[in-house]
Amino acid sequence: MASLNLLPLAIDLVLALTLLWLAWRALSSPDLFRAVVLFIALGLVLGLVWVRLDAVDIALAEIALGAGVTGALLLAALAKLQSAEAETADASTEQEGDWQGCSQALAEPDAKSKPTLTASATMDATGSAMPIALRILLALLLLVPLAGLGWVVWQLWLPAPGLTDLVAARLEASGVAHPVTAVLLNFRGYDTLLELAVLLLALLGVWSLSSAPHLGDEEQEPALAALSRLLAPLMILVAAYLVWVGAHAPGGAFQAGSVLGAAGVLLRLSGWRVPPRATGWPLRLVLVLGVVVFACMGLVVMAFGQPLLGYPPGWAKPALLAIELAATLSIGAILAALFIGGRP
Amino acid sequence: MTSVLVFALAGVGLIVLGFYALLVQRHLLRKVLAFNVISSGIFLLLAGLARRAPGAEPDPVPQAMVLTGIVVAVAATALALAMIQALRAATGRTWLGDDGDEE
Amino acid sequence: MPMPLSGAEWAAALVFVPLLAALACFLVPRAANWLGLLAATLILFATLGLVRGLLGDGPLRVAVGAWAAPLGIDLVADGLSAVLLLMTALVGLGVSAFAPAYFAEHSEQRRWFWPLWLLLWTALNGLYLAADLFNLYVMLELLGLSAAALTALSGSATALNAAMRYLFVSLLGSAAYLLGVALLYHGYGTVDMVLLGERLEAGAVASAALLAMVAGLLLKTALWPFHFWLAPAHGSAPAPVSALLSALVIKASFYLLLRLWLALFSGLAGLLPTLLPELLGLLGAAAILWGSVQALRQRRLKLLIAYSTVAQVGYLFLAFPLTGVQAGEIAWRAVLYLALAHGLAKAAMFLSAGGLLRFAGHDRIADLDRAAQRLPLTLTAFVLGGVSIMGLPPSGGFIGKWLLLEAAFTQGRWGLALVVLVGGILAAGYVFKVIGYAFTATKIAQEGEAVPLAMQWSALLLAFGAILLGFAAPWFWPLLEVGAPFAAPLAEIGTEAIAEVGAVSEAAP
Amino acid sequence: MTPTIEATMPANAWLPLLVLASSLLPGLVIFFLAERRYWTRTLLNLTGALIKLALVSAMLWGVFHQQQYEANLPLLPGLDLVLRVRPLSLLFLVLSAGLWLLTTLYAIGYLEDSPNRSRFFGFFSLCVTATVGVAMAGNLLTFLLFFELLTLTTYPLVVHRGTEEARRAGQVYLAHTVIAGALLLAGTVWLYTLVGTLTFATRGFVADAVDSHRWSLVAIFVLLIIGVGVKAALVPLHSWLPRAMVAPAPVSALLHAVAVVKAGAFGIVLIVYDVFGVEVAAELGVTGPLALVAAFTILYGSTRALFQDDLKRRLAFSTVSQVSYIVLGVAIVGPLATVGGLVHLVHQGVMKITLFFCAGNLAETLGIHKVSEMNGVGQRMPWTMVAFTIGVFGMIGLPPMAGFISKWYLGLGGLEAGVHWPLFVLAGSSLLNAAYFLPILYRAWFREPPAAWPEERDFGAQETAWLLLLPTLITAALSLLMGLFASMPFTPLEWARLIAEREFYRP
Amino acid sequence: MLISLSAFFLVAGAVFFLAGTLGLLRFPDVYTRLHALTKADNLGLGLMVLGLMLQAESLAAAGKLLFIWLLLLAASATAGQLVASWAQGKGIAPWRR
Repeated sequence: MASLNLLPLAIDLVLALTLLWLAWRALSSPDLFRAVVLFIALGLVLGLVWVRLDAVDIALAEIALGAGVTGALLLAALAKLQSAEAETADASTEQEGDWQGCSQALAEPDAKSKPTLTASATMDATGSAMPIALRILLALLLLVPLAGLGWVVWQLWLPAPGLTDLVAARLEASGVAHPVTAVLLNFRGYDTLLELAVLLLALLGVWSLSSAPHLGDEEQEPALAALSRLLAPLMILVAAYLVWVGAHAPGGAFQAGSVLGAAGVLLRLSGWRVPPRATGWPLRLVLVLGVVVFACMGLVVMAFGQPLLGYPPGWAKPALLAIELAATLSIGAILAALFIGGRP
Repeated sequence: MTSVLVFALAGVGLIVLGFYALLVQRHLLRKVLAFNVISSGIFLLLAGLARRAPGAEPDPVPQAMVLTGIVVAVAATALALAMIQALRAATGRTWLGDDGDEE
Repeated sequence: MPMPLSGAEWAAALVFVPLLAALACFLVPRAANWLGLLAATLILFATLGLVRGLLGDGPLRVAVGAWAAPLGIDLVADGLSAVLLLMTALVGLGVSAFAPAYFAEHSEQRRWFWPLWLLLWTALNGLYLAADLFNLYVMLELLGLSAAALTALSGSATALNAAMRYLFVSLLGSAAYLLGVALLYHGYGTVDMVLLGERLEAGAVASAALLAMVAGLLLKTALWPFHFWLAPAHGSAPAPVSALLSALVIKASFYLLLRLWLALFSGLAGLLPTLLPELLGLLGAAAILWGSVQALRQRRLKLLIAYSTVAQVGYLFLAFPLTGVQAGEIAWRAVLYLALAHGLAKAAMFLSAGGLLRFAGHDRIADLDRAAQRLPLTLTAFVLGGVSIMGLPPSGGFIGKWLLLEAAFTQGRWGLALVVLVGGILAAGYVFKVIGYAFTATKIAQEGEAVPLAMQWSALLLAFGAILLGFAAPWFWPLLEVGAPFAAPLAEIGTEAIAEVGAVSEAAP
Repeated sequence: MTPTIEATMPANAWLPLLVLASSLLPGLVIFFLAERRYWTRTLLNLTGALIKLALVSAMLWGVFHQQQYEANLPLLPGLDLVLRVRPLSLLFLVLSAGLWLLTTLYAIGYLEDSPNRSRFFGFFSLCVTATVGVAMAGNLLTFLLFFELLTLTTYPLVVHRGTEEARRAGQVYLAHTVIAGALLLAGTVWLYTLVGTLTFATRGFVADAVDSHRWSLVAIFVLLIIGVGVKAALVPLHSWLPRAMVAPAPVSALLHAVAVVKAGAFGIVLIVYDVFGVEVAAELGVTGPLALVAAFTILYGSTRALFQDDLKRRLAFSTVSQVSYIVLGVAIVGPLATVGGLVHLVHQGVMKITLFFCAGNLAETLGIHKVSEMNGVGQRMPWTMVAFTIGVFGMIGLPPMAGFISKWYLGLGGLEAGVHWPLFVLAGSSLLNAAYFLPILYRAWFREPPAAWPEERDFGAQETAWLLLLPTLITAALSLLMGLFASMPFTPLEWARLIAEREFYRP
Repeated sequence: MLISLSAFFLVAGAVFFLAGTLGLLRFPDVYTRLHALTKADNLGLGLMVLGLMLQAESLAAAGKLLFIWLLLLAASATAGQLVASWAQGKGIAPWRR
């Protein structure tokens, strides 16, 4: 039996070490493109870790949002920085026959003066502003919080009172059968409402930066167009499924929203545009719909003598469903808009 | 559940690693990566320890919090990336400059 | 007159009015000015309603949703929150009145200013009402992101650089705070402040959480030596944004620190909770001296005001070592009053700097060129704000300084008293440095651009507010007493309320 | 604790408030007046000044008949803003109200056609508001409040000219007064934490703490005296005063005779008599050193005045010297010295303002700023120089001028208290006064006038504008009359006696 | 029986993945690397899906697995095509010995 218990532990150890190794590589790689790819890999491994921790909701979110959306955002940002770089660098850089070569130029901020540089020189320019001695000192200093936090975690080892039982006891009244969704939308719905606001805020922030460039209009790839025609409806279907399944199993508005956002991005990449008529208030309406519906639901119940965001038992289920649908739509639109960047 | 401890400790490692990189790295994109690594470490700590009670269901409350946290981190990342691009467009730099007058 | 709405409803309005107004401003940019002003007025109204309720019925504690803590999220309001809400409402209204005229020539900036600012307001109000540590985290993030986006609003290279740094600082601060929340949850099984206050015990978990949270919040509050990001950010943002950042945003993280300290950590035994106040006091003293000297050295008006904020943040932390047995309550009141006065005064100063900047096209102090003649209202606003910052009577700053000195002298903390006095003298130095140049003529006589009266008067009224605070102290004491935030831990104030809400939620299913 | 002004406020509470309002409100309104609204502004100024004078006179009558005037406004827990009119307050009040009226008249004439008059008169009114506030302060907190307000409102007057020199003078002025203000605040708060009250009381309110906190009280005394001593221009805290001469003449007149310097001296009176109580202060051993500082200031100021060619600077050092007579009178423990010090508060004000008015007339009419330019000016401007001569005789202390009365009582007071050295100080100072003033008179009356004055303005048949001459003559006449009729009721001397009798030495 | 068959498919899939990864690391240019990624990995994934389908609890679950594989085929084919055409657009010549 002992060996059987050790195997999962060994897997977990390997996973944990992989996490740390990937993180280290992602943060120290001299090549930015590689760093981003390693970071995405880190997100995927984290997804596995979440599965190992029985947190399937988080695993889904991690892969869809943490690795997927963040990764896509990072890559898009990199591409935009790169294209800006290519303009300034006079595009005369010798291209190596290597897919890493292209990212080298953007890893090198001083490309204007020094168009070609070896990886080690790149490291100096982009790496750290700190002298090595200071870095070592910092690393040594950081051993203190490392050890301290580790020790505290060790102290937390004994199970403490959580809220598992309380959630289970009130699950019935929450309107959904899946505990995480119940917490997210009902017990701590106030947080989720504000979290939606944060997401919208990020988009407002991005749009307020006037100089943020649009995603470039690349030439059409027929294969991509074909794939997106195939995938887009499917993704919408998947998103709907995720919303629906969220009521009793892992899934929900955020995961669904990110799938929807991905669909939007894909459509956009394959040449589809939001019709100009709809880029004004109709688009904005879609963007704010989630927060508006959520907030109004929360306020409307007050008129019926309920507390803020307190849904009467019978009404909880439809209310939450409406909120989730609106939220999914908004999240999808916001994520796609974030990826595309620039103002409509 | 020893593996919970392993992951929680890995989370601590990620936090410290990310913090180090946030201070040491100059390129803003790397700082964004570092911030995301820190967040992931905290999430591991927060939701990882929710699995402590052996055999029982994991505590859904920290899980929901982590979900919220992930969304917030995505939002922050998006804003940071857009700001990097704007800074790049305005100054040609992808790292933080001194605070002197640049106009 | 019977109360039209209950406390819970006022509290809900305080969060939802700015939130929905932000969305409305985003949806209909053309009406943003009016929507924003309407929202600002409504918020002030709601704040007054809440304050009235608090004075009548005592501290407020309501559950959001049908779920009381620990399962759900609770909102609380006591004297401490009420004072900060009131400050936010007043400054917010002032800035909202200033903004339309200021942004009249920058319609693109205006378009984003309103939704971002109203979201910032949502975060501020939500933060002052929150009793749930994780909810506070979400509020902090909402606050930090909107503040950073607002900082970058002008789009200048300096502003973008400062905003970028501010964003990272803010994110790192929230992350550290969240780490503390994670540790506390797993140590004690709840994120509700009241319950945590009851359960918390001295030990490794509490100490680590305390350290992480304090470090994160100090970073956000820009206490020396974490002040490095503040001056460029506050100095390069558009004037109304600078006013918001300096007057309000800094206070939010300070409030949270104070609240955590009062509700959770101050009662703990052990070395760390004993040493920390002394350390904070020391850093505060350093901030006062350093910030003031830096302010004196600045050549540009907005940077001068920004460094003055660095110094004024220091005052807020001087109270921590003064809250021993004797006169502890006085020190807290002093700090709260200082925070309140600083909010109004600093907003007035930044807004008047915005007026001078509009008029002259620059903010070089030595070239102000007879601003005293040409913009008397704006300069008066600056001076009156400065009077409060210096702590001269009669002003809110004076009352705060007096109480702080009283606490320091009562406890024989001569060093702290000296720092308070020296800080006041230095503040006079940098305020009058500006005023002196405003009376003299420069070599290049400038013909300035007209400054709309709305800009001048909103600054002036805020400054009057800071001065009038000097006479309003007796009105504030009863409000501060509500819930006795400084006397008893939060845990004791709401137990009845919890019992009630608990009963409700028992009955609900 | 109901934080409202008590509903049953007696009618007498309104008078102190009205006295404040009579200059505060016109001041605030004047700020918003356009430059060209000359008559509105003048009307407001004079109405305010006249109303104030009337109110003060009414209270003078009332206090003489043992009426109480008091207004309260809660400011801090346990600490109110208190305006209380006592005989001592009235001494200063009458001085301020009377001289404000005259200075306003003078300033209207002096600043004719110069820019920023609305700003000037606005701050001028606020400045007087602060001064009467200082006069009516019922506790140390109120005193502190108005004292600091005085700093704030005089600063714009000092830098009014808007030149670089004015800016620097303003900086020096502020550096002194702000640091002093901080010390005053420190002393006040410290005192409050020791004794738990700040309300001025006859014979002081710190007696209970003497045994337990002797050295703390000494330290507080030093803090408070330095705090107010800067404005009273005690050496070595005086250096702002000569520099502030860059301000327009009415401002100098106001600073020296009524507002700033006098508020400082008044503050010393309050601290010694009403905070510590003169017996307690003597017991603490702090009056002796204070007297020495005052004596040194008297001699130092006079000596420095000898070497000033600039007329206003010479007058400024004379002020440094003369104000310390008041301090000396306070620091010598005895009723007669008290009377001498207090009466000098008024006498010095009236005489010094005369001299400054004259200096202003000379500068405005003939462009004369230096003593060396005053040859034969008596022929060109006889009335002005008659006033100047009266003022100078008063300063030297010749009988029957007002200054003689002061010095007489001071000397008697010293003898009564059993100390003789004040006599020598007074004698020495009088000699020095003569030494720096009489040459001016000689030049003005007996030297030949130059062919052309530095910058002459033509006023037709008159020697100068009547608005400049009238106040000068009135104050000159007053300083003569106050000496001549010193023993009549309601003269400064009689009132000072009343104060000494009622407040300080009642067994 | 079903278990061991499933295990066989899984192991076989893993072997193909390993080969694909080796190819990615060792092949000399972008086209040959694409070759390793798309062909070997897709086959490896297919085998794994097959192995997992044998263990699936229901037909629906098995269908989902198959569906995932099909989607991935389409995606990797498109991605491969995109990368290759991008490389060609950059003028990167195929590797020759």
